Amino acid sequence: MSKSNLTRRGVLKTGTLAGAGLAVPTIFTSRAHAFTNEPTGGTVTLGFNVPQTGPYADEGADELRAYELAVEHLNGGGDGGMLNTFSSDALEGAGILGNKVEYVTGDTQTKSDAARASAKSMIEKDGAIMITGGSSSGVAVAVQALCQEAGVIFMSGLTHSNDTTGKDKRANGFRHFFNSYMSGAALAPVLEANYGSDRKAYHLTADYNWGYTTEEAIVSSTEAMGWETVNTVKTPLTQTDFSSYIAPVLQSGADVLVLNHYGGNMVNSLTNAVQFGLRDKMVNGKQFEIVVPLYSRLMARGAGENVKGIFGSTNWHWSLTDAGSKAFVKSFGEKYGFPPSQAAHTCYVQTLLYADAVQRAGSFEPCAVVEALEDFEFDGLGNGPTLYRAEDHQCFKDVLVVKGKENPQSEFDLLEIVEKTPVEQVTYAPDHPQFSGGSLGTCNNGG
Amino acid sequence: MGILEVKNVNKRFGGLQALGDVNLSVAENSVHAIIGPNGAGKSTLLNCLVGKLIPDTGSVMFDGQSVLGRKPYEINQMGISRVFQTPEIFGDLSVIENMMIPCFAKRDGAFRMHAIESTATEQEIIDHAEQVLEELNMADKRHMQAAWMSRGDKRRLEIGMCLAQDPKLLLLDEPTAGMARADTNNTIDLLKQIRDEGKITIAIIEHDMHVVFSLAERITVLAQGRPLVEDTPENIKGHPKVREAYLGETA
Amino acid sequence: MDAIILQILNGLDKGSAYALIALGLTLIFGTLGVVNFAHGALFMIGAFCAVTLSKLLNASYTTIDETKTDFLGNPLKVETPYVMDWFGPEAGAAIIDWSVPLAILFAIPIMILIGVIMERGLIKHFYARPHADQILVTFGLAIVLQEIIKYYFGANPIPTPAPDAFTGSFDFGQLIGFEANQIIYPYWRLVYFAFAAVVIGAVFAFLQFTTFGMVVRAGMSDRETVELLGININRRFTIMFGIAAAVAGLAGVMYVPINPPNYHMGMDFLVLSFVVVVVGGMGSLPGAVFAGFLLGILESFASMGAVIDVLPGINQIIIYLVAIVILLTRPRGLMGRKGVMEE
Amino acid sequence: MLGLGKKDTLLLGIVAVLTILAPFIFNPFPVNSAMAQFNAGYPDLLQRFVIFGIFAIGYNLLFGLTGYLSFGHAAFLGVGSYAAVWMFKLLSMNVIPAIALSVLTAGLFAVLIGYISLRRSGIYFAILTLAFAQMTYALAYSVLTPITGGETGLQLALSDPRILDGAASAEGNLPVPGLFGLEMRDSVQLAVGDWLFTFSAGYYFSGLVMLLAFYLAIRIFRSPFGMMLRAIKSNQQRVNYTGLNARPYTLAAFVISGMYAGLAGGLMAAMDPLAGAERMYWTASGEVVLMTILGGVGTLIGPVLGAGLIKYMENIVSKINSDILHGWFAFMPDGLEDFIVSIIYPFIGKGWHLTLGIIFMLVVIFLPGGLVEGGQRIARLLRRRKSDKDEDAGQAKTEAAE
Repeated sequence: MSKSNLTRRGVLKTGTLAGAGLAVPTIFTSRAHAFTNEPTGGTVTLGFNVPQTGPYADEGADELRAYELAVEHLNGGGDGGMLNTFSSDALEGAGILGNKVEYVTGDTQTKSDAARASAKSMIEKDGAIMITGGSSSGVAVAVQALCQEAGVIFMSGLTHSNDTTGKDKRANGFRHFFNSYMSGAALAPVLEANYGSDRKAYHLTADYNWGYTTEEAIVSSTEAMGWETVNTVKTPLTQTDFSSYIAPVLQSGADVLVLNHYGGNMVNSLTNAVQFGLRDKMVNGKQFEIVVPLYSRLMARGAGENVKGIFGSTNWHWSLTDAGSKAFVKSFGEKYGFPPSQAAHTCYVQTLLYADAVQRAGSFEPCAVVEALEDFEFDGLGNGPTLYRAEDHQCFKDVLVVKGKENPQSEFDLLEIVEKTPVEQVTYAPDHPQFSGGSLGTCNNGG
Repeated sequence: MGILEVKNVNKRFGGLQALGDVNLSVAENSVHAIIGPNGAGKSTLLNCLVGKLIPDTGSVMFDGQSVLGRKPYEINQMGISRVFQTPEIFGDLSVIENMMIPCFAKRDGAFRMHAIESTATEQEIIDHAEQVLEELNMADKRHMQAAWMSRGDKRRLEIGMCLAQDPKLLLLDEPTAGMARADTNNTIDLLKQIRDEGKITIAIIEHDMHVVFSLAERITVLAQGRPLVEDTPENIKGHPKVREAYLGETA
Repeated sequence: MDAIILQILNGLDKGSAYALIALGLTLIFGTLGVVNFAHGALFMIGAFCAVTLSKLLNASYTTIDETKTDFLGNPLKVETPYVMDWFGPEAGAAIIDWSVPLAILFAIPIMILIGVIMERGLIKHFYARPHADQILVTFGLAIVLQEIIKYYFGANPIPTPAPDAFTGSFDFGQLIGFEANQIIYPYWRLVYFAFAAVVIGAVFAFLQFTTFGMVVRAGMSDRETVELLGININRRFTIMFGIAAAVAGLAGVMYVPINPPNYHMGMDFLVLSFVVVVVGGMGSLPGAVFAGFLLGILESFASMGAVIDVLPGINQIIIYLVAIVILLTRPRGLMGRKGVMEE
Repeated sequence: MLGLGKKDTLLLGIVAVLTILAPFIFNPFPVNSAMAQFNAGYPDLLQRFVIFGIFAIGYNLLFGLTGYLSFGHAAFLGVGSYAAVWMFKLLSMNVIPAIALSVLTAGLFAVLIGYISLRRSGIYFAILTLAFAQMTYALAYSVLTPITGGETGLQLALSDPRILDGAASAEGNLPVPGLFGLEMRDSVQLAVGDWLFTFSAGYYFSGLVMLLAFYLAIRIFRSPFGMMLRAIKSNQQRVNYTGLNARPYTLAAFVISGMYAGLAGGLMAAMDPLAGAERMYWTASGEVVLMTILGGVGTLIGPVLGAGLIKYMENIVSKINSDILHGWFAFMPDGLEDFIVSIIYPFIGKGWHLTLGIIFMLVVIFLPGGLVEGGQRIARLLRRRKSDKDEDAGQAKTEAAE
């Protein structure tokens, strides 16, 4: 009995060896490819790199939902969402260039190292041709640089720092989300209209790159309309209790507090500021006000009632009533039961934009895609007419100024749109000082 | 002039005079015992000798040099080895390794960065360690982990580790405390053997009179931090002051 | 002057959170000799007790309001909490409003239970193991606990406000003769400070004046003797672990209105509270409390604009700097006993 | 051989063979099979295995030998990375000077921190190292942004001077770290049937460095110096009273281990020229403790195994999403499939931290010697079974002879 068993195993072994011999090992260097991860076999793989652990995990989960929805729509499933409202009609719901869209996911942990490791594994192991996602500028800049080196396209997710399309811009990277400069430019007129041009502002700023660029943008645009900046104080990223930073605000004689914070920092500093009763105070004969330059609905939820009446800016909001937004909210809401966040929106749109560019270019080759995206004008994706500027790969579109809603009807109904600042007001020259340094370089096909 | 000279040493802990004007002279190659009831200051004195405590006043000279202000390892390098009340050995290491470490310390001094050489090629060290183990009749245990040995064997090993350094002075702090009778006798035999070779000075602090009287050549009695008497064992035995100090305490 | 008073106030407040956590840590270390890295997780679980109670009180049934629509254009679903039905809208709303203080009652038994289970189920087996093993196993436990909380509550912070009566702030400066708006202070933070003082006082009184406490204190200094006296010190130590867990939990419950809780708040506090314990001196209860307040106040001062201008980044590192200086000049911390944790 | 004993030579040989064959060993599944998800033989992860292996080997030289629990070792890794990237920016894209500088910088940094921290032991030492590392992290993330790049990390730019490599340019692509013309990202692929294997220059370079580091660690373990360190761990009192000054020994161990961390950091930058502050955060220091303990503290090979396990979980297990799970269990009836997926799902993908925490606790509770102890137990079990069998076989033979 045991003998026959042995024999059979022996046969199997020889069989494998012979098979390997027949297959003739094909040795080639990776340079033999026309470009990195050229799709073969009728499918194309996209890499969705979002925070799944760590403090931004919920935002990452929402991004992932949007990506799954986008893939469904690209492959012709569901109701098609924004494909029906998109001004370009290159996409037909039959995948990309006839290739079925598949995807892999990874965890950035909101750490540049982990994000790069995850992106690399998608590129090297899973053959992803495009990487997208992320929930912070540190990660976006790090992964964008990686994609440039590897020769794949990077369509950034939520990243608001000027640097992403400023000093750290890359030819293979594209940003649909708006940035600190735009927030400042959009907010300033609304703040002037509501709070007047004679105000004294006190800034609390998260002590890292994004905080610096946001502070700079808000300070310069508010000072341009006549506000005075009383003080700017940096707060550590790991700070949880902001009381010792907020308490001195009133002593300084300021009548506006600007919180250049995001995520958990924003939730805590805003909660603390309201706790200290700043908004009930009258200073210099005026009502004391708080401003949060970058709003995120997911995070605003964490601050609860404290957001009421507070101005900020956002890239997109589900209550927009244009056809594109309505179509997206409908398909997202029907699939998941609640409205999408701005992070979900930008991720969905980025995926569509990439697919469309490939379709129009007729090739997955990164340089061809870059060419198709540069100076591409489109509409119907929720932000009105939009331009992907060639000089810095930044999208230019209207910016929403929002306010915490006084009487929310549901747990999602936290913000109301105050103003749609037109694109002309937030456009800047590519060599604007806040974006200086760095260069795109040339697109990289890898290979 | 003895090899160890303690002069007018005082040590106070807060309100407690732990040592008061202690004078002690230990002759070279003799066995000198320090006895006294609990709280007499024996351990404090010992700690002053090895650098763990610094006396408030007075001097401690060893081999013509002051030990005061020196760290324990420096004092050891001067030639004083110490045996603890509970055996202090390297429990995680094997017996032979335990023995090699003092050999290295003897040869290489307090620190030497020999990080690339293999211990396996340090033949002279190994030979020396093996030889000491032979003398202790422990050669068969050389690869045993030291922590797993009996208490008596640990004590033997610890004394052996001190001997491996060829110290000039061996300090023993109650070497048989808490030991079974058989182990105590083994230890006494070992110490007698060392004494009879006559190459090392031994200072011993002890509670157990049996041990003291079978080993010591001179005895100092401490009471309440002060030296009471110093004499030969025979004279100490019948000394009235000693009886008084030990009343109800004699082992 | 007013700026300094203000920062002392802030420091007291921050310090009371540090002191409460450090007190529990020290109780566990002093009685059981265990270094508990999961202590931050206990603080976090306490906070989520408050969240859970608030969610329970808000448990609702759904009715459909045909007159309004939701974001998809469907009729709006209106949720009404059951308590509003049971106690009437006003009393119901008041109960929900007071959910955080109510959570104290809810959290005490839960935290004691968790503490006892932890001690009997896990820590007990680590008394004889090296401190490094204790640190590591409790560190692993902390990761597991926080991931479980994240699985059920998500990663985002969850707003859990204080009762309406305690929102807002009062002008402390005017009270002591300064101009208006110079020194303002939120009511809830005063409540937190008072609460911390009561809890700390209660723990000390308990240890000082009860026989139970006396035995435990005796056990802290000499475990063997107490055991020789035939007292079952183990059972008492288990209870002490439960109490320490409850202290950490209560610190967490009352903390939620100050900052909305999230799953990693325990880890945020953990490193800090260890620094506090070490600065105070391992195993010293008064040391832990004192160091908690000291570091809280120093941290507040370091965040003053005038200080940062002179020493940029000092607010980032002050706590660690203090820890280093104290450990180098006073090796056993401010009030530590000799020889603790040095093997 | 090589100045090693027989057993150590064998161990080194096995590790060397495994390192060389790793691209095969970690890619056991054909590219298009469902199991391809578990393949780990791609360059980036293989590089991480060996780099974190070096980090953990070095950490073990301190913690495993002397018993000093440092909670701030990631700082040296971070400092090493920064040094390497600065070298790329200023001098040359050659990895040799970059790595040399990272080892040196980390070493100097370790002398400073070690000299102060080693004045205390036990948990006080742990807190001191933690405090230093946290300070380094906090400053690197914020006020030192001009040197460290802050949040976005220190990166190469087209306009960097790179004195040895020639003039900077504003156009084109960033240069790639290399070794005298061999680019670290170069790779060769081998397709055998459905299998695809990638051999990357960067991996083999790091692998070689790891083997050297491993070899050096064996030598240190077996040296008188290593013996002194173990003696310090076992009984510091006895060390002092044996005429040995423990301080320089522990400081030397601390610095060597810091240099290993710097080497790992430099290699990380060489494989991927970016250095971020968060690789110095205290949880990163905690991670290397986890690696060492998981693998087996104080053993030679343990830390490498632990590093491999954690990096595997971080990169492979975390990528399994619910879609993939549903794909695996698609053959089951719908209800059962959903049920199974809902049970497994919390532990994989985004739940990988939970699994890691549980594994870690189980190891600390039941296997204080880590995976190495686990392996030894299994080996002992097998040996016992085998010897039983041999006995049986012997008996059978005797019977046959009769």
